[in-house]
Amino acid sequence: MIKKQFTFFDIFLTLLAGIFFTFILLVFLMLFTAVSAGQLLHQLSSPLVFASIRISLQTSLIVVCLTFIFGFPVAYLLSLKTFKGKEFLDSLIDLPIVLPPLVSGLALLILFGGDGIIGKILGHWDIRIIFSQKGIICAQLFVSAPFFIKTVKESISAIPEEVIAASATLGASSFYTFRCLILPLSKNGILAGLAMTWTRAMGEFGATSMVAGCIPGQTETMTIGIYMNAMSGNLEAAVAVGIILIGFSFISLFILKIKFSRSYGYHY
Amino acid sequence: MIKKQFTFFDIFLTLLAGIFFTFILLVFLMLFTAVSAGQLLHQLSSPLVFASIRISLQTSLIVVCLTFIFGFPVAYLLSLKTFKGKEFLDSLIDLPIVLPPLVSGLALLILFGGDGIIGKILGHWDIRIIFSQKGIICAQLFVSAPFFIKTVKESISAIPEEVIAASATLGASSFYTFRCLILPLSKNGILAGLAMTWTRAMGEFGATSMVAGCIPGQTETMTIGIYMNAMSGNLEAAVAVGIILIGFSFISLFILKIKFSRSYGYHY
Amino acid sequence: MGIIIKNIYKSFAKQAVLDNLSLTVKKGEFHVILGPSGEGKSTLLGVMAGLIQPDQGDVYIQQQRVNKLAPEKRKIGFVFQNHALFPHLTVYENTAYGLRARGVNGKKIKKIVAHYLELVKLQELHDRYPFQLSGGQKQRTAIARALAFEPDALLMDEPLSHLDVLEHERIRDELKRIQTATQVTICYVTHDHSEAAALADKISILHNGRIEQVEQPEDIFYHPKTSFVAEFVGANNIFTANLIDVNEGISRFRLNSSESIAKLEIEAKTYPVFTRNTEQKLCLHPEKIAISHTPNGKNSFLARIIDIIPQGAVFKVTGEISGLKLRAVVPKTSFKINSHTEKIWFTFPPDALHPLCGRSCRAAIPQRVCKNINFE
Amino acid sequence: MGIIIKNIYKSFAKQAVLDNLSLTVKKGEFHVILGPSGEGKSTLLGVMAGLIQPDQGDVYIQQQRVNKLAPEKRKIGFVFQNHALFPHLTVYENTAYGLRARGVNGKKIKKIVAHYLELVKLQELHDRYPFQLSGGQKQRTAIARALAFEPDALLMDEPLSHLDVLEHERIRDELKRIQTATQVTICYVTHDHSEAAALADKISILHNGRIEQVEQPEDIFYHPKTSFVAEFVGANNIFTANLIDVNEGISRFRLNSSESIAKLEIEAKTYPVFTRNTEQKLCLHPEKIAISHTPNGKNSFLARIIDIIPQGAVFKVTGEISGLKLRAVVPKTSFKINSHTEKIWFTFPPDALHPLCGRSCRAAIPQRVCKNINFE
Repeated sequence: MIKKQFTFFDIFLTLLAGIFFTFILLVFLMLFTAVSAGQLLHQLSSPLVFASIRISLQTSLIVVCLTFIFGFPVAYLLSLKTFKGKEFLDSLIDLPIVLPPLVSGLALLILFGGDGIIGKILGHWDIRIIFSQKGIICAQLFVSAPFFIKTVKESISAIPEEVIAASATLGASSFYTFRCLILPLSKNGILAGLAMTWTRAMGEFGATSMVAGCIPGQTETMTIGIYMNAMSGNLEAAVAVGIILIGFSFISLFILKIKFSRSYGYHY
Repeated sequence: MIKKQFTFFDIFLTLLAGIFFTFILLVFLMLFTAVSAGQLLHQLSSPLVFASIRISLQTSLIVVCLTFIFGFPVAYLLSLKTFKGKEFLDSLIDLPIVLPPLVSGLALLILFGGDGIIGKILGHWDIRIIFSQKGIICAQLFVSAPFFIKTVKESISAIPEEVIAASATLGASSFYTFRCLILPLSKNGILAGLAMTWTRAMGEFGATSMVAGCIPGQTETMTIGIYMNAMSGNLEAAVAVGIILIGFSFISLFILKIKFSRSYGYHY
Repeated sequence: MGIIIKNIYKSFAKQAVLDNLSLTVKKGEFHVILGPSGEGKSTLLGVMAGLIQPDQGDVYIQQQRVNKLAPEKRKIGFVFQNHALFPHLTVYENTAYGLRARGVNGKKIKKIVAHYLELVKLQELHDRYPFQLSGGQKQRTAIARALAFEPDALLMDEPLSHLDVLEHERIRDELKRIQTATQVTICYVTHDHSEAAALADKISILHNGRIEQVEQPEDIFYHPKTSFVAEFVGANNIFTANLIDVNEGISRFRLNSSESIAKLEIEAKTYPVFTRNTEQKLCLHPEKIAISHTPNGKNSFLARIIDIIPQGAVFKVTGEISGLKLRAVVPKTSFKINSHTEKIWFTFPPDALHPLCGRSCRAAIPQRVCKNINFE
Repeated sequence: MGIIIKNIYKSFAKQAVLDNLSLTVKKGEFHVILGPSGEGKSTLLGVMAGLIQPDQGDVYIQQQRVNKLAPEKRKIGFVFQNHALFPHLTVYENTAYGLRARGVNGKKIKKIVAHYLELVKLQELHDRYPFQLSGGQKQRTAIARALAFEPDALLMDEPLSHLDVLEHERIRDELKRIQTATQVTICYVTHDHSEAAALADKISILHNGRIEQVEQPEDIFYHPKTSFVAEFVGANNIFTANLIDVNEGISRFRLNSSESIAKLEIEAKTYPVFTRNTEQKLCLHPEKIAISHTPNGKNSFLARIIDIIPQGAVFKVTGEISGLKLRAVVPKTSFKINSHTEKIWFTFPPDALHPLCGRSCRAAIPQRVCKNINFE
């Protein structure tokens, strides 16, 4: 478009937008001014902080694996098959996204608790989910898998119907089509979905804190660590862990951006 | 497609998907079995529960208004204007989505705290943000406004370039184009975005709990109430508030579905 | 024995798209299904390929009933409007896809693919990806891919509609050459009658969910049997007239008053279907009208010129004879334009006119009855 | 004085799209810019309308320099390829949009909109929404909308390319009628030469970012000046030959060996540009070749028939004369097909040939030099 003088209307909008951007930027920068590099290193050398990083990585990576194993079939069926009740199952996937994580955590607590349906059954074999890393994994899986499913579903649905029909008319079985067409064409969506799931699992607090409690060195994830430290007034420790967590998020965001920029354009 | 016998591959995928769906459905149903209708009513008549609902509604509705006032200009500028640094501002909007809410809350705590940049300034006029409803509003705005912005941005970007160019060649000023073209065509996106923001603000826990503390009757929102009750072993009260919260989420989800199903197809 | 479609019904959202449609595509034939957009041409191809399940009716391929057969078991090649190439595979790999999926061994694949890439003249581009190809090259790849596994028939869904004018013509001629070389059975769908004329051995006109006329191109264009076919293929001078006299094989008609102010009379060769006192629709192809500065025998009328459009080697001239519009297509060589000419003589021989089936054909009478009327 | 474009440059991603392009569209003229897809035709329209800022150069509308003027200040109507109707407004409201935006009063709007809806024959559909319209009706609405505020000129970007064949022809004829009725200046962009032939008062050929030839349709089609124009408009018999003799206004040429095995000799009317010992490109329009069963004077060659394609009122016949391919377009009336005919005589008069500018024209010499060569 031809560049033109900004109208009053444009200036008004720019002003409002400017206030908002300043707010977001200020909040973000605040984290990095609150703690010096020396303090940061000092905090990181504490065994409790180190343990919480280990627990977070451990649980979230298991969650990523489980998400792929259970989530991919869901995305595949929802995007390519037609069957009765498909719309219902589709809404079911939205449920963990719409529910506040805290409420999801509460429901998990009841389900796996000593009096819960599954809690009772597992109790017979002496398996405890609540206040253990297994509980953390369940909570994170529940809360973050839908993001993976939605991303992959979208990326499979983006493959034009004719392309899949072409594969069938060329004599490809549904497994051959899956292996040689669906999988390579949705690869980027899968990777992006996994990155999102991982970030979400690492940063999850509401559901995790409900199910896991906070046994230092055992169920204290990074987010729980931040909360505990902040509540007990140890802001420096909280910020130090927060910065590490942001670091992980950014790495994952970076992968996501790269992967999505290289996706296929079907209408070339 | 012609219906055909399910292959082994399809059965395998269906099995995995089935496990996942059962898990989600079980967790959700758990909430409604944990408390009877009588207990639910009893809990709701408690003045503290009632107060937390009032606080949640009050703060979240203010957040929705502020989101529209500040968020719409941002979405408008990012989707229609080209300027230097646009990509940077675009990523800045992703920041509150990528950051764990807990970490955002921590940053807000530092910013508005007695020693924070803004906290100090506001302190001179005796304005307290931390541990007040103002803090809750700031936290929810930071965390949920980006969802509105992204939805509206997408819905404005979906208006084909030629349609906007057509308006210009017909002699419409940028304000006329805004009022008679952009606004009516992005109406559904705006409503959907507001519904999402509201749901998110109501269900927010991490950032809110950091900034607000939990002063019953003053800063105890529904989510904070759930956490406090669950932690102190009062599961019934927690579930009761949780069910109300779910009710609100579903109303909002319903609005969202209806609005999005009626959006314009540009490539008719 | 090619493809046989018997009494197919298919509705979407309670709207009948294919309505008791039957069709035979013979082995080795280039069969074009011609019809307006959105009248179920693609649906028909989908039914043949097994991509769409008809509500009722049978599909036979090479004399085998394939109603329950999945598309991957049918040995039918399909070329889509949007080519539908696999974006992550090269031209070579796209072409080899059908062979690999069938487990053909590597050495044989190499030979077959090379052969078909040569046929469509893409040998040199074998390692390009679809996004690196022009529209025409993409469509060539799609053709090679569909031919490579040596299907029983090739279905093509408006494969040229997204190409620009130059590529359109080039690929069209290539396609005709490829069909002549391979003798593959082709069932080709289009809404463009000049495309159909250039390609078809046989043309079926699809309208309102059924086949309205099946014939060789010449017959479709110069002897359409219904008003719809006549309008659609451009034989768009249609008169409603009453027989007033028959004399030595020549019938005299008077045009209905709705057509022109003066009650014009025209002469036509007599057909067995002509009867007195019933309205008869007559069709006159624009190419059968001659134009001259002086009257020229029977059926010669002085017309006011409304419009002259040059089009390649011909002029499309529209003239008006007391309210009746006549459209003529005349070679440029036979007619000198002159901006001062206001009136000119339109002439057509009696045997240029032929009767149309009338309104009733399409609506109620099944297709067969209409076909059996003895026209000539 | 219409629209004047002077020395416009525009690149995208360092790729020059418009390269020192100049063009004059006279007031009241139907000016068609014809060129292949993706060669900057839309960019050129965008520059005229103010939607795209050129890197360099000037745009004048009605003698006013408008380089810095925003599109909404230019009084230029624009009809887009995808019609770009406002989906939330009715046909009436779409048409009224430009008037309302300009603050015209309600009563006047009603009158003007009614007038233009009548012009495009949409009075009855005035309260329909775009999604309820056919492709042709949408494009009519877009035309009414662009005309309603009485712009200085109307720019049209391939407005017919998304219509099906029947609607295409109908809207094209309507458009010509509307332009004749309103005398509005139209600058129309297309890649389809038959569309250009039917519509244009004047045609500009756009190629490689500049205008290669500007002339009336007849001259563009029968006297293309460069190989590119010749190929593009279908005058696709191009010979490379050397002058061997000049005699009484007739020049004898010998074809280069790259064209045919036997060194054929042809005779052409003499043009001033002909010189001995330099290669000359000669162009022969397919419509100027006659076909006969016996030789017929000068430039008569016996050709083996390669291909015959029927197309409306003509046949496109391709023949081969010892390696040289000749394409002829002959009226069906002048030529009886016979499947047994294998060889036939191709004849063209010496004045059917004319010289092309040669390769150098497009590459280095600016447009003006090429235009000044005295052809006739």
